[in-house]
Amino acid sequence: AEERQFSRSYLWDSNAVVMQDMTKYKKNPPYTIGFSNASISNSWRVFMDREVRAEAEKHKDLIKTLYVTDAQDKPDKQIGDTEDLVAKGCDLIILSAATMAALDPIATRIHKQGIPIVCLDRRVKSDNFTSFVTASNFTQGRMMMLWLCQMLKGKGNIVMLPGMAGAGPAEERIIGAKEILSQFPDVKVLDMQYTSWSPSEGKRIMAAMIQSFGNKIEGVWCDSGLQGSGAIEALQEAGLKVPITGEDLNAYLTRVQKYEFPAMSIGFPVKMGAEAVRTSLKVLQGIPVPFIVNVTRKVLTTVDTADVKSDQPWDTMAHPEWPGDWWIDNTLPQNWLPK
Amino acid sequence: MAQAILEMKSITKNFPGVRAVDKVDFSCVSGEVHALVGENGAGKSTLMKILAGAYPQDEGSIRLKNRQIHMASPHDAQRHGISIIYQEFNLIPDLTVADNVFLGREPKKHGLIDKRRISQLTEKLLSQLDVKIDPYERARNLSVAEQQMVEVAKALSLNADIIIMDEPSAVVSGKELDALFGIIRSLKQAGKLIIYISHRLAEIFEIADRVTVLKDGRLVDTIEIANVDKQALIRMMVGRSLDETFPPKKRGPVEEIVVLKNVRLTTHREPLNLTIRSGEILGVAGLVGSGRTALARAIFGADPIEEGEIVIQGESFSRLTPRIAISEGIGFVTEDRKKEGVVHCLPVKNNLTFPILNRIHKLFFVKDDEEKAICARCIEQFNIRTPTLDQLIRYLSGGNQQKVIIAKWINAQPRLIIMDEPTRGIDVGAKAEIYNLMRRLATEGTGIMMISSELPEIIGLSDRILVMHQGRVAGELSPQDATEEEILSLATGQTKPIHASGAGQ
Amino acid sequence: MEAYTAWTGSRRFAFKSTFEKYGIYIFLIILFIFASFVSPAFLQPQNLKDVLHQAAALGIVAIGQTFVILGGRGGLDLSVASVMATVAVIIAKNTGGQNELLLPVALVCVLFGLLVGLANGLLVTKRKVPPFMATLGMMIIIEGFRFIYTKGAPKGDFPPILRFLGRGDLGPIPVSVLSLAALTAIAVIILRKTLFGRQLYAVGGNIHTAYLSGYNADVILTITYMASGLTAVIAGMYLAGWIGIADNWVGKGYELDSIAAVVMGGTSFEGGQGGVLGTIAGVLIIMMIYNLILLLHLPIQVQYIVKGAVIILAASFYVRRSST
Amino acid sequence: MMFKRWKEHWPTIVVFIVLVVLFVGTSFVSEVFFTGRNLKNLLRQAAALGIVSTGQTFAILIGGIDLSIGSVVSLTSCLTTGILEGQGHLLIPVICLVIAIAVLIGFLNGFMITRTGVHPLIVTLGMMSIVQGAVLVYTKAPAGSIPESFMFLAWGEVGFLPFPVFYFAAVAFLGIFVLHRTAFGRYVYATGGNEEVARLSGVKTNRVKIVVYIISAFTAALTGLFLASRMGMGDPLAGERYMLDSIVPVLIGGTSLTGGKGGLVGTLPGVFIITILSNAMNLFGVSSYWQWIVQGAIIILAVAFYWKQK
Ligand SMILES: Nc1ncnc2c1ncn2[C@@H]1O[C@H](COP(=O)(O)OP(=O)(O)OP(=O)(O)O)[C@@H](O)[C@H]1O
Ligand SMILES: Nc1ncnc2c1ncn2[C@@H]1O[C@H](COP(=O)(O)OP(=O)(O)OP(=O)(O)O)[C@@H](O)[C@H]1O
Ligand SMILES: [Mg+2]
Ligand SMILES: [Mg+2]
Repeated sequence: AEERQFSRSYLWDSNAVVMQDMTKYKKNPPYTIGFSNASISNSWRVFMDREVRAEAEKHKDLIKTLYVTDAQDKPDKQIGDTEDLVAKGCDLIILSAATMAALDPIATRIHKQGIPIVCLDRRVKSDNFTSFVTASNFTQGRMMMLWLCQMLKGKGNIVMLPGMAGAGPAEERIIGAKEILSQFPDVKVLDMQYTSWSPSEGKRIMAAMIQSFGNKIEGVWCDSGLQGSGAIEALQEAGLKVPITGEDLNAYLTRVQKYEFPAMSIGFPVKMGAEAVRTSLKVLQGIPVPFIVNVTRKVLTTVDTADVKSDQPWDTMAHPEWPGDWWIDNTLPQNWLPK
Repeated sequence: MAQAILEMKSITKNFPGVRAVDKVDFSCVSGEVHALVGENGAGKSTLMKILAGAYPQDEGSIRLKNRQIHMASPHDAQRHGISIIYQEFNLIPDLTVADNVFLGREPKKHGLIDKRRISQLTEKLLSQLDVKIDPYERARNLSVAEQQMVEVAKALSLNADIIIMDEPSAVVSGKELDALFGIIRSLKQAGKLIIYISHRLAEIFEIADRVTVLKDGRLVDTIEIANVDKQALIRMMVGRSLDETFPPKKRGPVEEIVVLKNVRLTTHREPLNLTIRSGEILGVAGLVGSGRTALARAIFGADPIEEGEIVIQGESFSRLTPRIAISEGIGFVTEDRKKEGVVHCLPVKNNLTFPILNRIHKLFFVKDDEEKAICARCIEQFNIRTPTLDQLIRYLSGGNQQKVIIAKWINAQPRLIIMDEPTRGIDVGAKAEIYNLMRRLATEGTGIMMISSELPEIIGLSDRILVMHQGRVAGELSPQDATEEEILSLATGQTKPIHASGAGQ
Repeated sequence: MEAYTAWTGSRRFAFKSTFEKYGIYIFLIILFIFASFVSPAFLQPQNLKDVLHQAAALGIVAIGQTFVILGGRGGLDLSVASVMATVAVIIAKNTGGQNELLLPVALVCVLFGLLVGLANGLLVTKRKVPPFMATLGMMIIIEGFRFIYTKGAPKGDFPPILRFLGRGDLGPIPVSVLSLAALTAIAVIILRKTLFGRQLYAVGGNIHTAYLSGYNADVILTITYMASGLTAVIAGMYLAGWIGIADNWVGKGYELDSIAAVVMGGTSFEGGQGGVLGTIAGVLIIMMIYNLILLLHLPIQVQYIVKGAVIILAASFYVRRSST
Repeated sequence: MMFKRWKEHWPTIVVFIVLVVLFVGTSFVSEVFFTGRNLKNLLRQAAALGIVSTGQTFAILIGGIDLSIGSVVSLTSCLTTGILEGQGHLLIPVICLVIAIAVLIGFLNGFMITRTGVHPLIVTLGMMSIVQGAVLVYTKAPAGSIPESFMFLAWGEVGFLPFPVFYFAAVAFLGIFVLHRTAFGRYVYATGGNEEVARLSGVKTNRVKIVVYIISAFTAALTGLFLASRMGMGDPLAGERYMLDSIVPVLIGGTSLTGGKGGLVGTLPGVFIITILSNAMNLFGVSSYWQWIVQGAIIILAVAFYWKQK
């Protein structure tokens, strides 16, 4: 099949820079900011949580207090947490929603009360918030699939290992991936199974897929480095060296390096936490901010394709001496890294 | 003979490994007290449970007032006017007495429970029975005898035509028993049918009109009570004639084993002083709730004592546990077989070796062969009826379960064995075996403390008799000159305490 | 002897009770045959090995769980998964991938597991906390401390020996399966042949009788919780070795899966009945189902449905219809 | 006599005392706690947990347990929003439909428990798995929407009070009424106290059990509806937490896992104790890991406290 050309701008969100007037939120410092976090039950969320806190500490002169709540992945609890934060008189709420829908009514209410809300990582369903700091999941799905399809020269069999059934980001990444797939009629998806973003599930499911498809598998699409790190081990144990996708999770990066797999990674960067704090400060100072803030992200490949090129060499990001659970594309100062 | 109101035809019921009831015909007329007797495991309770809708029969039919009926549930039986007092206790511990009595048939007002009416009716029923129990009391706080009387009230509250009583007298005595008999007579007068099961043959002769005998699940015969005497009845039950006299009293070497010094039980106020000796049978009599069980449990360390000390073979203890008691050579046959006696989900074999397990092991391992040998010997020696050693004990009849329990303690070769109501619910045949066994043990030098509510047993078997009243020793008698009246008057607190030789020192 | 013959009356129940006793194994065999018919990939040695690899960790946890459930009175241990994950992060952090450090760190983990078990046991026996609550609370507490310990992002690496234990083979057989077999054998012997095993069955069957037979029920039950803590530690090590990544959620879901396996294997919550072999059969069934669903390319959500149905179905083999 | 009664109700009284102490204590320490706004939050937060725990109380009272509650909550919330898709005229039929489905699940739980004799923990665990799988097959990600009118259930206010308070109060009141005033309530206690005895007394225990599991699934459906209204969207994982969370207030409230003892009068303060604790820890800014540890400790301590009482 012929190789198709894609312009990179197609992959990124186009409506990113709609600046909005923030004068109505202008306030004199110091500020009290509330951060309602969906959970810190995995290392990605821990890093993001730390990005928020570290950035707030950098702006100690402006931010008097930062209240942080953790909803332990319970949308219902997060609604209550957010209410609690408002009750404590926060000037602005940073909201990393457990689910888009669950937090929508409460966000809407707070928004209507005139308290600015900055969504982080996951937004709420309606547009009733001030700004949304994120990196697009659709983009991520598209980018990963594009690389994979181009690696296969537009023809071949792949398996898809998305994240958790029932979770929004996982679905969005699948949608992105399928958009690209529809452009490559000769790439066949042999099977798609959810992995709960767990390394062990990733390994278990990959192993079973190897059993049922064997050499037919020519590429593996993982929407995250978590299951990717498990899947890559199953592939390595079976001696199947096929292209695989993932994120900037150190375990994934280092295993790719160690086992010498053709791989790509696109970070869903934890540094968006810091960006959210900076955006919040702008809001409270009355400086215009975009409605959607797309955080820049690093793309890594071991092999470049026509449209997906590595931003920097793989080896500069993979750090075998660091913990596997670290997210490399971060802006945390040394003393804030979880040690 | 009047027309039979109840006819059970060719009833059969199988349980795993056992045919509990085998083609039994059973018929009764109204206005009679019909006794049902037989050895343990003869199938009496099973037959009655079928009649009460608790089990479906495998074969056979039931006719009531000339109509074929089908009993699908206890509820059906109640609708047909059959009520039953079960052999096992039958109250919900956390409901009140009143709620228990009317459970399943609550009087209602506007669709809601009429609490006031329930307690009024209960009070009335209980006063008929001549017992004072608060209808609002939770059942768990009642003594065994009180619970039994509540059961009777529950059975009466149905206003049924047929009332089945499965060993109601096993746990009541004295005044309560008289009240119960009074009620039975007046029910009979009112034309009701009472089916009465008991192992106490004297009661049968006192109250029954006709008697049906079962043996090994089969019908032996149904006859007028007037046409039979005790010996004949026993012959029908056990298939041979039985000498119901007690074994001759012969003591073994007598020495002090356990001495209680100012022991105060948690359940009672007054301190107790008494001495238990080896080589003799100490009978402990008293009314229900007089503290006999509490005393036994204290000596065995099953419940802690409030103050005082227990001296076992010279060594003094203020905090005993069963573990220590066993190592000091004490055994304890409890009164509640189901709750504290057997482990119903385990085989006979395991049940036989509980107290001696730590004697037949090497390193950490139980010596299988030795265990099997011991068990086989027990089965032989105590005539325990079980298909194999690996049969689960819950499939054995009550009497055989009791034999297993006694056997397991004798296996431990104790210096003192406490037996709390050892013959409760045991048939005459097994009873005689147990009596002989106890005497043999005593002669061989084991001490035996026997708690019993059956006065003939106390008098006939004991070498010394202790009578308890409200937690204290009301007196000590010697069996030669003790009469039932004397024991009763001590037990009811009508006579001043007697300090006889053995007690206290 | 006469007594024996008189009581062998009806044999009708023999079949039924045999069926009850061996039902789970029959089920396992049927499932195995079914699986090999519907999916050609199932019988491939590598696939069977994969299944066994995964069964090993669950099987090891389930052994300890069997002990706890045998003790009766609603005993169960919900804290096992939490212990497993904690062990994984402790080993990763403290060995830093060095073989020499594995033994001392593993010993610390064993101590940790025993302590958790001891705490569970004391809560259940001395404070009379229902096991469900005691171990649930313990599970949440350990989670909290684990996250404080790792700060949410576990670090470190697993020593090669541990990785070998978790995913290596000795000849054709996975090391972890050999370990599972060895532990099963030990457990069977403990339960059937030793004093402790016999006392455990007695305590589970009727705690009053056991007490009056001079057994220290509290000690025995506490030991079962400690056994469960210990097996959770071992299972955590094998699972960590198999995945090779210090994940904060190693073993998630194993608490309920292990309980399901135990009950499917014929050990009842009333205690005093059942054993370890049935449990292992239950574990294999659960793992085969997981595997089969993937091999048949069913969506993985179906796994939940099938697992639920099989749990209920298998457990109902054992239970006599109560009244009819 | 009077003293004896008191002693019997001691555990319940203690729960109330703990609640009051917690409430008064937090009001003193935190100035925002005792504000109208925060109290309204508190009540709204308590509603969902309160309603599921009511159903769970019934299940635990008969000596059972219902682990499928959580997935039924997820199922009903997803079905409601998924079918409604914002169409107001479908509201009533959809509510009826999801309740009917929950009742069916409850019936199946009860039916299997009574028919097979398998322990309720296992049956409902299996059912949990089945229903959760079904929800995920039906909808893989949070989806659907609700009409504006349906928002009232979770967000509306009547006078000063949020509407959920009335919703919760109605369920709780009905529960207490059924337990203590009707013959069925008596049978629930009897079945939990000693099933065989209850059966032999003519109580249709199997029927009682089935109805109890229907009740617990029904309250799960009510919670699912509430969450659908509160979140505006069905979330296939929303109910997961209630599997274990619903049990905690019941046991803190003094209902024994062996059944037959306790009741809603203890569960309700239990619900508020948990809600206030979580609220207070947020207000004090307790780090979330420590919040976990406190939660775990509370579960153990609360229960350790009474079980020693006996
Ligand atoms: N639920 C049961 N399961 C199995 N076997 C049973 C069951 N109930 C009774 N049996 C057996 O059926 C037989 C008859 O028992 P049943 O209780 O009817 O005897 P019984 O005449 O009432 O004896 P007892 O005088 O000891 O009360 C016994 O062998 C007993 O072991
Ligand atoms: N654990 C306990 N707590 C409170 N009271 C108790 C306890 N055990 C027994 N009692 C009460 O103590 C009294 C003595 O009971 P005990 O069982 O010792 O009497 P008993 O003479 O053996 O009677 P029974 O014939 O019922 O065995 C009874 O009133 C009983 O209700
Ligand atoms: Mg009987
Ligand atoms: Mg007694």
